[in-house]
Amino acid sequence: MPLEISISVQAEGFDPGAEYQLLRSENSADGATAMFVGNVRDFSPGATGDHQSVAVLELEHYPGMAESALTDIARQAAARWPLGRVRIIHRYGPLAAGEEIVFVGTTSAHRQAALDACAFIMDFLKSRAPFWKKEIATGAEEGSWVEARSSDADALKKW
Amino acid sequence: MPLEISISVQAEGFDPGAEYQLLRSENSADGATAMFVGNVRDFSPGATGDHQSVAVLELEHYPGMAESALTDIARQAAARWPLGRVRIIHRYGPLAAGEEIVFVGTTSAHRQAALDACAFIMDFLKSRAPFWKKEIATGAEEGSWVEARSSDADALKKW
Amino acid sequence: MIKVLFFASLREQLEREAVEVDATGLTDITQLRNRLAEQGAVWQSALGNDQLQVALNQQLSSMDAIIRDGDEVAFFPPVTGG
Amino acid sequence: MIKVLFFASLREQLEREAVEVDATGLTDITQLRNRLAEQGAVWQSALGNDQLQVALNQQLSSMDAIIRDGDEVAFFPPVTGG
Repeated sequence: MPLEISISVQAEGFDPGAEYQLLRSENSADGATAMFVGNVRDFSPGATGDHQSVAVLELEHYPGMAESALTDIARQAAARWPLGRVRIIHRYGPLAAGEEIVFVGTTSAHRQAALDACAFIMDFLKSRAPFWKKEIATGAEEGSWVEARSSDADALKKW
Repeated sequence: MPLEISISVQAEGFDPGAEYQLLRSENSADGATAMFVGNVRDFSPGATGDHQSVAVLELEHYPGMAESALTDIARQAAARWPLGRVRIIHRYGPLAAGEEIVFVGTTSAHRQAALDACAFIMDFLKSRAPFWKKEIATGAEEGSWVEARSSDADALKKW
Repeated sequence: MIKVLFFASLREQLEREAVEVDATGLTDITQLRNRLAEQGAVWQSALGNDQLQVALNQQLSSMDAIIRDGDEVAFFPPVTGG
Repeated sequence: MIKVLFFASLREQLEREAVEVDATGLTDITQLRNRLAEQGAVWQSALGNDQLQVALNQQLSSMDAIIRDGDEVAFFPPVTGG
């Protein structure tokens, strides 16, 4: 099957079950499907170790670059592993606790290719795709920008 | 959240979208969900490099041990990574091309934990859970047992 | 008695899913395997495979595991699920 | 002109999403950054952050990348999506 890459940067929600069906549709040559979904957590580890309830996550993005960065990452994954389909969805705008933020789905004839590609895409997305999270705690007016974590930059070194 | 492990060994099909919803239900502490689905491929690479169409896959299992082996693997994963939920489904009996065989879903507060645990479970399931596949080609009466691959045994070494 | 199960290609070769074996004089799984192999060429061949796997009471085991009356032992080829 | 964009905390600190800068005399992104920083203490502080990231024409870039009239340059803090 020729490689199919599909990228969406969108405000609307998505349904991981429907995405799974699209990854599988007319794709019985690929026996392996790996998926990752990131959701808004309702607790955020504070810098001082305390936990604050997050009411809303505000996701800012760089329109245009967000799509092209995700496409680049998908292509890099497809150059490293024999993938059939790659699907990436990333939302922007205000998101409530529990809502889906990101979806990465990969299909391959080989389970390790599908799983590694899925992990690779998430690692690069975390450090290379232009999205920024602001957490707005319950009852707060002002939000606070999420700090980038050095563990995310370190995660790229294993690839 | 206390660890929740759920294992099913069943003849019936399953719906990965519904499994995703169960993994997420009342679980907003875990922002990361990783899933793997294995499906029956319609082509099987033959030993001589030719490709034969697979009409039916017959999955034999060791009742009782199958459930306990999968539970052990899930517990090993939960001992290594901070997981919230682990869900494993493995089917047995006759399966047509394209049908789901196996589902592994993991949730965690950390994406790498969820993804690594999902890959770990699949690797150990492939080499340690008592299931055996027989491929029955289109038009054939007799099936042939799938040979275990040394790459699957090798996959355990990385953990 | 020891309950002995066979799966997949082993079950087909031996044309049976299970046998009961008297535990008298059997200390470990290797001895059980040898006693079964004495039953003929098909048994010798099926159980002589160096890829043969074994489970004792539904846990993956090794051939030198000690067995007792009432145990369940299963022989099978390398697993291929997933 | 060079179109300069700011995102996230940088956009908030500078209280603007974009500015247009005359490309005359500017060879690379560092020079553009220095010229913007001259506009006051807030600019100096926001653009002086050593974690500052930059994209040139919507591709992640380095501060020594050459720029030309018509380019789009974006400054932003480390990304935190996913």
